[in-house]
Amino acid sequence: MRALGAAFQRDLALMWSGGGALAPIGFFLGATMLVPLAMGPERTLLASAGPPLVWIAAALAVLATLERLFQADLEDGSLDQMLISRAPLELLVLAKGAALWCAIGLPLALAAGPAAIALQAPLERVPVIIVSLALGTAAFVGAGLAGAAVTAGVKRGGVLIALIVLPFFAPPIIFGAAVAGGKDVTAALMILGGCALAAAALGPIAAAAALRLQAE
Amino acid sequence: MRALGAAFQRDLALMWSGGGALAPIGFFLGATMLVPLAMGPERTLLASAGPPLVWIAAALAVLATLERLFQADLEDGSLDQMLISRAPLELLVLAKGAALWCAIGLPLALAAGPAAIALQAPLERVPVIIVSLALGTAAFVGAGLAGAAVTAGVKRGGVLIALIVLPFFAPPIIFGAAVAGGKDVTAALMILGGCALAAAALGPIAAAAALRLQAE
Amino acid sequence: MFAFMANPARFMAFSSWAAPLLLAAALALFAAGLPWALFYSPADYQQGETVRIMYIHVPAAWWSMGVYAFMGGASFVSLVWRHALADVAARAAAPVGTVFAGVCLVTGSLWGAPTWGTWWEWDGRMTSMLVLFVTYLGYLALWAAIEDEEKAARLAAILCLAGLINLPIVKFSVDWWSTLHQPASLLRSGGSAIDPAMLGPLLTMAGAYLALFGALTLMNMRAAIFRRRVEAAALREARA
Amino acid sequence: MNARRPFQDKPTIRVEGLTLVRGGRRLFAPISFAAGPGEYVELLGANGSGKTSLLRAIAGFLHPRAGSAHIERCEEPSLALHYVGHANGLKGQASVRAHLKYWAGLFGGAPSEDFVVKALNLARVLDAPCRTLSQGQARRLALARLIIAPRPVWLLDEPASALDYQGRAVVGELVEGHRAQGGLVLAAVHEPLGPKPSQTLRLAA
Amino acid sequence: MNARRPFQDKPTIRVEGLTLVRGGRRLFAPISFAAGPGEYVELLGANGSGKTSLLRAIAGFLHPRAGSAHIERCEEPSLALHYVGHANGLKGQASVRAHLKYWAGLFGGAPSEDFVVKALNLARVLDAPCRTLSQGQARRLALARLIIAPRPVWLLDEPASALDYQGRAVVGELVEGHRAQGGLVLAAVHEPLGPKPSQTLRLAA
Ligand code: HEM
Ligand SMILES: Nc1ncnc2c1ncn2[C@@H]1O[C@H](COP(=O)(O)OP(=O)(O)OP(=O)(O)O)[C@@H](O)[C@H]1O
Ligand SMILES: Nc1ncnc2c1ncn2[C@@H]1O[C@H](COP(=O)(O)OP(=O)(O)OP(=O)(O)O)[C@@H](O)[C@H]1O
Ligand SMILES: [Mg+2]
Ligand SMILES: [Mg+2]
Repeated sequence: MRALGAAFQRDLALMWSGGGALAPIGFFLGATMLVPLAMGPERTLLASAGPPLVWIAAALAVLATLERLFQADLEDGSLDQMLISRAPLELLVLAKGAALWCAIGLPLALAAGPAAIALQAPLERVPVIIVSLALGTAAFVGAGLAGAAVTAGVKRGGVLIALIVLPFFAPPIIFGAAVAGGKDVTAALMILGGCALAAAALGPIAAAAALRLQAE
Repeated sequence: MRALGAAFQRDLALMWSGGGALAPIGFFLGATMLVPLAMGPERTLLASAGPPLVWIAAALAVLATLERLFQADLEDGSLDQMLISRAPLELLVLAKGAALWCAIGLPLALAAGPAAIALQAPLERVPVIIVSLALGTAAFVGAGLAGAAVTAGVKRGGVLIALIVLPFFAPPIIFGAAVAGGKDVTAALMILGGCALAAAALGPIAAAAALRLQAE
Repeated sequence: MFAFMANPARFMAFSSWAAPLLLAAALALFAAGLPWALFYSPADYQQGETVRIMYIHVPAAWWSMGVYAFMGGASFVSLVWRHALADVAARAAAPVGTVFAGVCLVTGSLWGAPTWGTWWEWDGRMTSMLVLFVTYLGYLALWAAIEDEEKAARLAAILCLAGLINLPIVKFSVDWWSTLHQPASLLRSGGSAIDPAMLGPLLTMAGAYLALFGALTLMNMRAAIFRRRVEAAALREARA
Repeated sequence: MNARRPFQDKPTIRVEGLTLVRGGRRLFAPISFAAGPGEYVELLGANGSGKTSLLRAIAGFLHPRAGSAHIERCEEPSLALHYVGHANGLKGQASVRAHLKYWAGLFGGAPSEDFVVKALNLARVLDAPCRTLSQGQARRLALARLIIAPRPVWLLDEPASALDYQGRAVVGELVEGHRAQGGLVLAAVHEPLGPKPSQTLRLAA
Repeated sequence: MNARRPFQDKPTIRVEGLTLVRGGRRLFAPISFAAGPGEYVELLGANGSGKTSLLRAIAGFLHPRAGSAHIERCEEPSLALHYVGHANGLKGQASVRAHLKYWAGLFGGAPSEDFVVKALNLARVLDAPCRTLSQGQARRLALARLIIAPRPVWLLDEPASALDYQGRAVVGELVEGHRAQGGLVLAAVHEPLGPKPSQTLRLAA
């Protein structure tokens, strides 16, 4: 237990060190900014295409942080220490995931409000978009853990990871987009929660299994 | 001269090793596949929203590779060797950029054809989309070099880099989207070429200046 | 300017009276400008009372760009002449510029709600202002991410200069890409050129913003220098 | 100072007919040995002879192609060993103090911070990010794990690398102290650490 | 073997009143020294005393707060020196052979590959990715740069770290050979490399 607390604190601290929460939020604004730049300002188009794109931006923000998630631990030897520590690796990985979500997922969900407005989403739908993104990013992180662990040994694996995890990102994105699009919200939210739970539960287990092999 | 050739070859080889060019293409296709998922299959919507999104995907594919571009060289000591080598750092950085473009930009541009078609872009517009992406990714890489160099010392800088370079991605994306959208193509292409040239010329200089500081 | 500021001591002496003076000026100008703008200036015949937001909005827009230009200059000096105070100045100005840009964005969208019936429209000026805002965020984030002050200063300076090149390009491309934001002619649409009754308060407010910028920047610089001195002292003790 | 209390359990390393294969090549002829409480075993061998691989196999990171390598007679396997490898396991952004805190949590010991810091004289860099540590300072910090949490078995891979004269002396004392409380030390080295080894293993490719 | 041809220029390291500041702390009292052709200078000092920083200042990576550190009397400054630091400068994905090729291009020497490989006995791992090299093998590869391209000045930071007995002997020979052709070697070490130093600098914090 104490080990997990320590792991969580440390990971959170390490993740904040990269520009703090300013960075993910800025990235998010920047990415959503690209959308209309690319699509042109026609409101009708944006209004229908925009809100879902908030989700793509979120997915890519999480993606951007995955490559080094375990690779660094592998190279600098901290992974060895995690392996011989008191706590089971699965839980240590879970702690890392939690830290990642707090450092990236949560800020993203909050930043999604303004972004959605900028992409012409109706005001009243903003809160539900935020909630759905909080759930969605949790699902992303869960899947991301596994993907990052599997590719930890590969240098410049950034794109490779993307390849591997994008399929797992699809379900949350589909339902998340449904929420953002205002289609039957409650159902979609339920399913999103399901995805989040599943990913948070299975991701760490898969990741831990992969990491044990990486340590060879 | 020989030094540059060596640097280029090595960088290219290293970049291919990370999943090869298959990875960027796959990532790219993956990202463009996410779009219909997120926006639903309405053809009309896709037709107008699709091509621009090809550009967003391209921008983010380049982004995903920037974090480790110089950070690795800094940590493993190769940067020191670049500094004491025969060739001026600016040119070595340029070589790296060229390698990155060959490993990511070019494949992306080629992959853009199928992707654009998948997103309902009219066939006859595909070649010009490819050319514009080739130019645009060059501009992305140029700007990316500078961003990557400035943040080379920052661990977990992935999101930070994105935040820093996204504003520089705006102009190419705007004109690129114009091309994809079929607005006055030639003018846009000219300007894209200008952006590419400027980025390719100034990016390495800024990057080299930053790297000299990083070596301290 | 920078030549005069050559040594921190002289700067501290200068700023010790300049900062409060500017602050006072800012307060005075606001005290004059705000009521003038909000109550005694004519309402726009098209937009009615909402036009008064302009007096907050436009100066913010102008100076958010002005501040970045200033930072660009400071960064240039610090890179070329390795001038410590220039670093401090650029760093000190950044938050102010960020806030100005933020104010421009917020007031703009507040203004947009009644006039365009939307909080946000992807029009040229707005977009380029958003880009400027993101650029500011990036600059600050970079500073936040690098512990070693000297290194952070030089790297941020490089970034700032690059951004300086980029901004006009962005503005140009964005305008080319879409122009929906009313041109300067909007104010003329009343018939005459800018109605002096509007120009007066507008310029007053612009002056107020400028004074505020000067005051805040000087204060930030003083704070930064004090902090460095304290650290230096601490280190000397540690060594002794 | 709980790092100083003697161990209840009698740790033993038992290696039997161990064969390791790396990159398709068998590293060394099958090797067998056993080491018990209070022993200090020195592991010698040329570069590339397989010292690190052997240590990692005993730590359980590396799976033997044939034979076995185990740590026996420890009540709580997850509290059996410390591993100090070539890589120090430090994070460049985190301070020295942050690492001590993290390890205290992860391994569950907590001797007074200043003791650790004094023993390894890291006092001056206590709050510096590890990126800025000198090579030897980083190595000292890695060795701090040995003091922070008590473990019966220590697996050390060139523990004295990058250490100055005084640093090597400290390592020698740590090893002696550990033996004295019935601990077991297995160290891969290129020249002797100082303490007189109870066994010497020489790996020949 | 162009690495064996004597140098036309008479390399000199001149350090005058050098003061380095790191993390706000002055590393050592201002230091001055000069070393000329055929010299082997040993740089001693406790961990954290500033050996690496001094070498990096001479290499031009680190800017002195006061004083100066220069390499003089080299026709072509960009061909003046080799720097072998704590970090080996290897890429895990690239093979040993790829590194030799890259450096030959970057530094512009090209002795026969097998000579280099034999001298450092890396033959068996010639095509292995560097990720899989043992610590000592990686160090040997880093030292290969010294042989690949001739440079009048060598700055070596604990060149023998992680090397076995035979490896240290090789380093000793390399240094002797370099002196013999009028080269200049400045090496930071914790215990003597072997060759008798012409000067010894001791850094005290
Ligand atoms: C978030 C939304 C907005 C942003 C980011 C924004 C941005 C800007 C910027 C950057 C300027 C300075 C342009 C220059 O002088 O070169 C400006 C000026 C101005 N804006 Fe906005 N604006 C926004 C919304 C609005 C709205 C909704 C209105 C009125 C309906 C408006 C009216 C004006 C006027 C009248 C000026 C002065 C034009 C001039 O300088 O001659 N703005 N705005
Ligand atoms: N980038 C840096 N920023 C701040 N301080 C640094 C930095 N690099 C080194 N230092 C500090 O400077 C001092 C000297 O470091 P240096 O690496 O030169 O020592 P060294 O003599 O090489 O030690 P070692 O024998 O352990 O290699 C150390 O106290 C270290 O903490
Ligand atoms: N992950 C790996 N894959 C393939 N081969 C490996 C791997 N790791 C090590 N090797 C090879 O196994 C051999 C032994 O490596 P090991 O690190 O155990 O040697 P060592 O005795 O520790 O050497 P040193 O004294 O240099 O540290 C080396 O030839 C190395 O090339
Ligand atoms: Mg080893
Ligand atoms: Mg050193």
